[in-house]
Amino acid sequence: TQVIPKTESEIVSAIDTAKVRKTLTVGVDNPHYLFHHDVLVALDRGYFKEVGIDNVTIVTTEDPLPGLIGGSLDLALYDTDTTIAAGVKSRTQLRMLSIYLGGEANILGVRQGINTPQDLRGKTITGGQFGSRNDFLVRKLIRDAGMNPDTDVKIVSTGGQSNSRLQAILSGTVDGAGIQLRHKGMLEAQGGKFLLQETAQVPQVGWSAGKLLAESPETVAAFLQATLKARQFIVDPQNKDAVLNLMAAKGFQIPQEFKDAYADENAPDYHTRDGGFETADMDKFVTDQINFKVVPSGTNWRQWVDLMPLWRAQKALGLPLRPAIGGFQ
Amino acid sequence: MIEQIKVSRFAPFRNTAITLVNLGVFFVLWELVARAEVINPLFFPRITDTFDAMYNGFATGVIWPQLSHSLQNFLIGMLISAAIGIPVGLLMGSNKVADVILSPYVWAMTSLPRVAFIPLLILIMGFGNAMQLTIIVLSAVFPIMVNCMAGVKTVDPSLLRAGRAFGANRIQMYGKIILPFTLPFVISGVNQGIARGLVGMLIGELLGGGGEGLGFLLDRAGEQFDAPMLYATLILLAVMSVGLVQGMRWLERRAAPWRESPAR
Amino acid sequence: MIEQIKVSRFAPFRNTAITLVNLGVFFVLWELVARAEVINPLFFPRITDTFDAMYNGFATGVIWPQLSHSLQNFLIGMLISAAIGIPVGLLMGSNKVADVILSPYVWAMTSLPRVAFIPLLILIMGFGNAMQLTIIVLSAVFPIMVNCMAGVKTVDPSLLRAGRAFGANRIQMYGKIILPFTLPFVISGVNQGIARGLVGMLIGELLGGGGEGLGFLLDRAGEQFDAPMLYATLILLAVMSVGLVQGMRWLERRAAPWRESPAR
Amino acid sequence: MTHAKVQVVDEAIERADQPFISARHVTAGYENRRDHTRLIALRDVSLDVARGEFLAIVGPSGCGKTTFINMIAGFVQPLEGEITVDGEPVTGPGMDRAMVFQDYALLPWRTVQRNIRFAMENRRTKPSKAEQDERIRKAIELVGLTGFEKAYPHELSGGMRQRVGIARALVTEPSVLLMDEPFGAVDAMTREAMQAELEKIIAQTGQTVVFITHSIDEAVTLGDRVVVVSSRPGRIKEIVPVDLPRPRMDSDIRGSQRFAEIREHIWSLLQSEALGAKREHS
Amino acid sequence: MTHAKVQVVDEAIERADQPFISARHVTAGYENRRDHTRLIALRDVSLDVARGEFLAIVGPSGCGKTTFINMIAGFVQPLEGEITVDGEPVTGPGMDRAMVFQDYALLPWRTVQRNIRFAMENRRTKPSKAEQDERIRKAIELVGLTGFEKAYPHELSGGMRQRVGIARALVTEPSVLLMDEPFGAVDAMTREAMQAELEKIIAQTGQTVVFITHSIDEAVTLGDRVVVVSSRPGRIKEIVPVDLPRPRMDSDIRGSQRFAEIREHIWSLLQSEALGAKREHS
Ligand SMILES: Nc1ncnc2c1ncn2[C@@H]1O[C@H](COP(=O)(O)OP(=O)(O)OP(=O)(O)O)[C@@H](O)[C@H]1O
Ligand SMILES: Nc1ncnc2c1ncn2[C@@H]1O[C@H](COP(=O)(O)OP(=O)(O)OP(=O)(O)O)[C@@H](O)[C@H]1O
Ligand SMILES: [Mg+2]
Ligand SMILES: [Mg+2]
Repeated sequence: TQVIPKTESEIVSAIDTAKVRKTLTVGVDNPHYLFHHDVLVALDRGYFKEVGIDNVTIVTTEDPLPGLIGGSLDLALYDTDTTIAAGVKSRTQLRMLSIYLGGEANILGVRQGINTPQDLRGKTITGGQFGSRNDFLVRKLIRDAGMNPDTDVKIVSTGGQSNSRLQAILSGTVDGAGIQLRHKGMLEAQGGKFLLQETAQVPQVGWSAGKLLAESPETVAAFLQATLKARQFIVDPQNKDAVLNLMAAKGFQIPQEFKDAYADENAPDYHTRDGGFETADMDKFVTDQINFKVVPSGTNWRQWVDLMPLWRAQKALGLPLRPAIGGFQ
Repeated sequence: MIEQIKVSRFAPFRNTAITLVNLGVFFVLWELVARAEVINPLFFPRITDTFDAMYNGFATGVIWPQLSHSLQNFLIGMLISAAIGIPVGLLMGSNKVADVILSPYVWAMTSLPRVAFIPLLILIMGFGNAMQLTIIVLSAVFPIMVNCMAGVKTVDPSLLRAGRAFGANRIQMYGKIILPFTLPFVISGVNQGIARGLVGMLIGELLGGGGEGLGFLLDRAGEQFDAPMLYATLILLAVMSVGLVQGMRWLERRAAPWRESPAR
Repeated sequence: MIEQIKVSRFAPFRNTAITLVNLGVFFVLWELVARAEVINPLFFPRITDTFDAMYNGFATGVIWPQLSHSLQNFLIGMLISAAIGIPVGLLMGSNKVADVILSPYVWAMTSLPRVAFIPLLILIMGFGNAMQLTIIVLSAVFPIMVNCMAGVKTVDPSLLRAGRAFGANRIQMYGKIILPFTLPFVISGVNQGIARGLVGMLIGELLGGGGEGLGFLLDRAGEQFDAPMLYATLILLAVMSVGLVQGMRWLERRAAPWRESPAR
Repeated sequence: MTHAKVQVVDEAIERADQPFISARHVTAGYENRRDHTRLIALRDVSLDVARGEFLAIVGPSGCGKTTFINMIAGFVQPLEGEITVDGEPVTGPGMDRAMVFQDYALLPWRTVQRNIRFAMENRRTKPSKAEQDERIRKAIELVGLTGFEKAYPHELSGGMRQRVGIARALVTEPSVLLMDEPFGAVDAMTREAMQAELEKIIAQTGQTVVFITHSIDEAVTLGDRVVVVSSRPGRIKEIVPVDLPRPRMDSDIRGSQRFAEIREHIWSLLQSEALGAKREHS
Repeated sequence: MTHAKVQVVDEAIERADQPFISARHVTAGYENRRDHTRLIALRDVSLDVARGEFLAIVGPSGCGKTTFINMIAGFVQPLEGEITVDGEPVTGPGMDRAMVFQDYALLPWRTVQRNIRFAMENRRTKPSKAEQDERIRKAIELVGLTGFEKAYPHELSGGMRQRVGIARALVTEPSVLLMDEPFGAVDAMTREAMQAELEKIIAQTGQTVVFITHSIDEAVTLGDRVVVVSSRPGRIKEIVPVDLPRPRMDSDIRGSQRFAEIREHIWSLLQSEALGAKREHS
């Protein structure tokens, strides 16, 4: 059970580097450079050294949870809802620490020739696997556009991630699909466009930790502080080239379309700048996900987050505490 | 002189008995390991919970439609695979030129991951059952082919001569000499095909747009961290596969009683 | 009376010639289809672009480290698989009880999708090479096993008697009678193992977190919609598989010159 | 095929005095691809067999007898020379010739009955099912395997297997019977009984028989002529005509003076060839 | 194992007058699982073979000769009764007994040389490589296959294959030689030469031989006693002692009156059994 501080002054921002583990292995689920750059920038700019961490190894894996639970990963950047669910079901001390992607761009991309929502009637659309959140979101977009997703369009179930769905649009096997922001350029290059777009504050992806939190809370705090500091560097538009060059040097081949999306992707309402979130957004998100049966019903997400390390990092970087302490007492 | 012998009425059940004890022990061990939580229950549920999930799945009608969809597709896919794979494999085995020309493609297709072909397949065939069937066939047909091909090379040349001496034409040679001789290879190939076809079936159901079948069930269980349901589905798949394979072996025994010599 | 015969010096190259023409035609057709853009180039690049990507990949050192990582892992994995699969398979084939007890697990493991085991494996083994090797072995060992198992049943009982009559002990029986007799099954099993092991290797590299290997290359190419690179990787995989399989067939011919009877 | 047959019947009349089976300067051998050598099994063999003749072949083990009969059957092509049957060069097996194989070559997955049926079922114009059954029954009775119709080859003794092979060859009544040591694995008594049956059958059907045997007695008992082949590479050492009246089996001919003489003659011819299977290098 | 052997040697002296191989009320048969029947091949056979004796067995095809020799070899267990060799019940094959198989049972993946070596290489205490090579060379020469050391079985004629099987059995000089129609596929002359060799060898080594043959002449020429077996289910019809002096091969004994008498006697015994292989139902 976590100790919630009463006031900000109770929070110790300084890191006791003697208690910090020197090396860490962290997992991310996406090979896209956006999911690596906080850590790599922090490494490159020496932010980790400042807090006593010598090296951080990144493992890219579609599902970092077994690694996190098994102990081969110290921290993981992964879906908030899934992590909470895994925490509940695995009966381990798995906790969400901070939020990485706080905005959800719900986008329906369509192929060339579809210009208005009405053009979608009778067309084939996918949001991913039936019953998934993405599927739900696409249906919501259709509904919000004034159509009935069950009768006016034909929705099919597909596997894979956003890029599979983009592929499906480009190849013409579907006429529209829910896709990610970073695919905008590529879709437009092939004559398609973003037909429907909604953004919402959804704390969908963030850092989490398991054993490490119990064994060395100091290390967790140090990690968050260093990566959050890197985040401040990354979101400064002036540093775009420096970051992209660094990532290229690390072996990422970044297509022009992705480079062009840099500003959008790193916009504050999408790529959370302070690692925090609004409790109301989290309430809604978790409730949604309980409906999708991803999160077990009756889950109180507050038991599965540990915000102390985040608060310490925010305080150390001079950022306002978010979420506010008040919501947790 | 012929005597009637009595076979113990329980003899045929010996294997069943061993199997029951065997699986019993396995499941008990499973339960014990799961209860000890040596492995996190998120990834390794109790077998009791798993059977519970299976029972509920059937009781609430969640499983049956998916199972029946999968089973039907799978059987059709396997029939097509056998119908293509066996003759082509036998041909490749007996015809050097066919072998040299087809081999590279067959082996490439056998070893490339099926997932890599899905986008192309969807592109060409769209969503729907045809595409799922195609994946099953593409998965199962090559193992059958390569085993048949390997088998033909073992055919006793004496028997080929006997076949030719007694006027068997090309097709009769295949049907009456080569196929019976290679039967163990063919069956083993079909069994390998069953194994790979099942995986192909799952991939097709996962990526193929239908939102139906055991693959869909598996994916959803994974998504929802429903380990008991996930394992329940895996067990169903295993039962399906082992059942079909045993069926093939039974068929082989029926088709080749001459192999049951007392020497073994 | 023995005469020396002359074999045309070009005879051994006949197959090579056929293969070259064969692949040449294949690639030209590919190029034509791609140029006609019958299929979206995003999914079906020109073969010239593909070879370009491959050439560049090697020239810039992008491919080689990954290829070497994969190749090394794969060969080790295959050696382990053969070392386990062949003896266990032969045992299952000759020992009824071993068969009845192990069969369900072996067949279940042969047909369950390897992806399903990845979380459990990562949980237990963490990331790293051990885990990737394990996936390769888990993929390759069962096809080898089941083919060996099927093969043993075909061994000529006369030869088993000869073996026993001349004092072969159990191990010698396996090594000197059963294995040579079942060699075609074993080789075919290993070839099936190669095919499945390759897929296992990719899965391990894809999901195993190494960020290395052809699987990683494939994944990245897919992510970046780099169709030429994707197909270049697939071609490399195909070459790897076909090369290994041909190697096995060559080995089989060396090991079993007695099968090359002029009757065939 | 049917057309060709009609022709054969027509021409048969004209060619009655022509040899039915004819080998002209035939040399045969086997290539060894491992060390690029060729083993010559038979060298420059010329031989004619008349229609309806019973030709026995004797010779040391490994001298090329099976190779020769395989050439008539169409399994092996001569390296040099030509073999014709009824005027046509042999290019492959044909339904006019049936063979009893030295190694039996039974289909292990077929019962005795179905192995014998195999000889009939592949023809384009085949006897009715009832006719087939009847013929099979007779053939099985002939070789003394009644009661074993449904047994598989692996359930039979060596001699019983060999007899299935004989029944299979006899059941179609082919115009040429090629028999490669057909009675090698049966006991003396059964052998005699089967020799008698064979003699009776061919007296009725007028079949042409090429018969390899290791028993000089058998060769003399059954053959119109006995070909004595020398050690490898096999050459014809002598063709011994057997001028004994038929039927020979039921009579006392085998006790006769002439029989003993012929036998002695062949014996002495072979004497010099025995154990001559050493591999010669040329 | 070694211990047991020492014992055998010790006891051998005491047991010199005991039968070496002994069958007591042996019944043997094969189960047919398809129709749940059992075919009785041999019924109630009792027989003793003395140490160093040459026992020939003749009988109609399918009467159970191979089954009997397989029991001595330890491949087949009797349904009733017991077989002992040197006082020990036979429970499986042993290195004291070597067999020439009716179907040769050569390993197709081994050359002639390596097939013969197979008989020696599995022993715990085996001859040195040089000694092995020498023995193999001699055995190959003995059976007249010099020049074919490196040939594979499929490159040999039927008779040549059979001789490889003989060489393989002889090469280890086992105390019991079980020979199932060993000369069935070789020509008359080779057969004689090999009979002579065999007689010479066993005169030197004192081996005990159980020898199945279809040739009555051969049985009388080689055997100390000839067992005549009746049609299936095989029973011992008579055991005919052959009271002819040795060596028989090089002498004119086969032209002698006594030889002819014994031969006639066995012949008449068999006469009533010929083609008696009909399946009897009891
Ligand atoms: N398939 C083969 N490959 C190579 N050599 C062969 C093959 N078949 C036979 N030979 C060789 O050809 C020669 C003649 O063989 P063939 O079988 O014709 O002899 P045979 O007269 O029938 O002998 P036997 O009486 O022992 O059956 C032998 O030296 C044998 O080694
Ligand atoms: N494996 C088997 N399964 C069933 N029946 C068998 C088997 N082996 C032999 N028999 C039967 O047993 C009987 C005796 O066979 P066996 O081989 O002992 O005869 P044999 O005296 O050696 O004959 P031959 O002289 O023809 O070799 C035969 O009727 C045969 O059908
Ligand atoms: Mg021959
Ligand atoms: Mg026998």
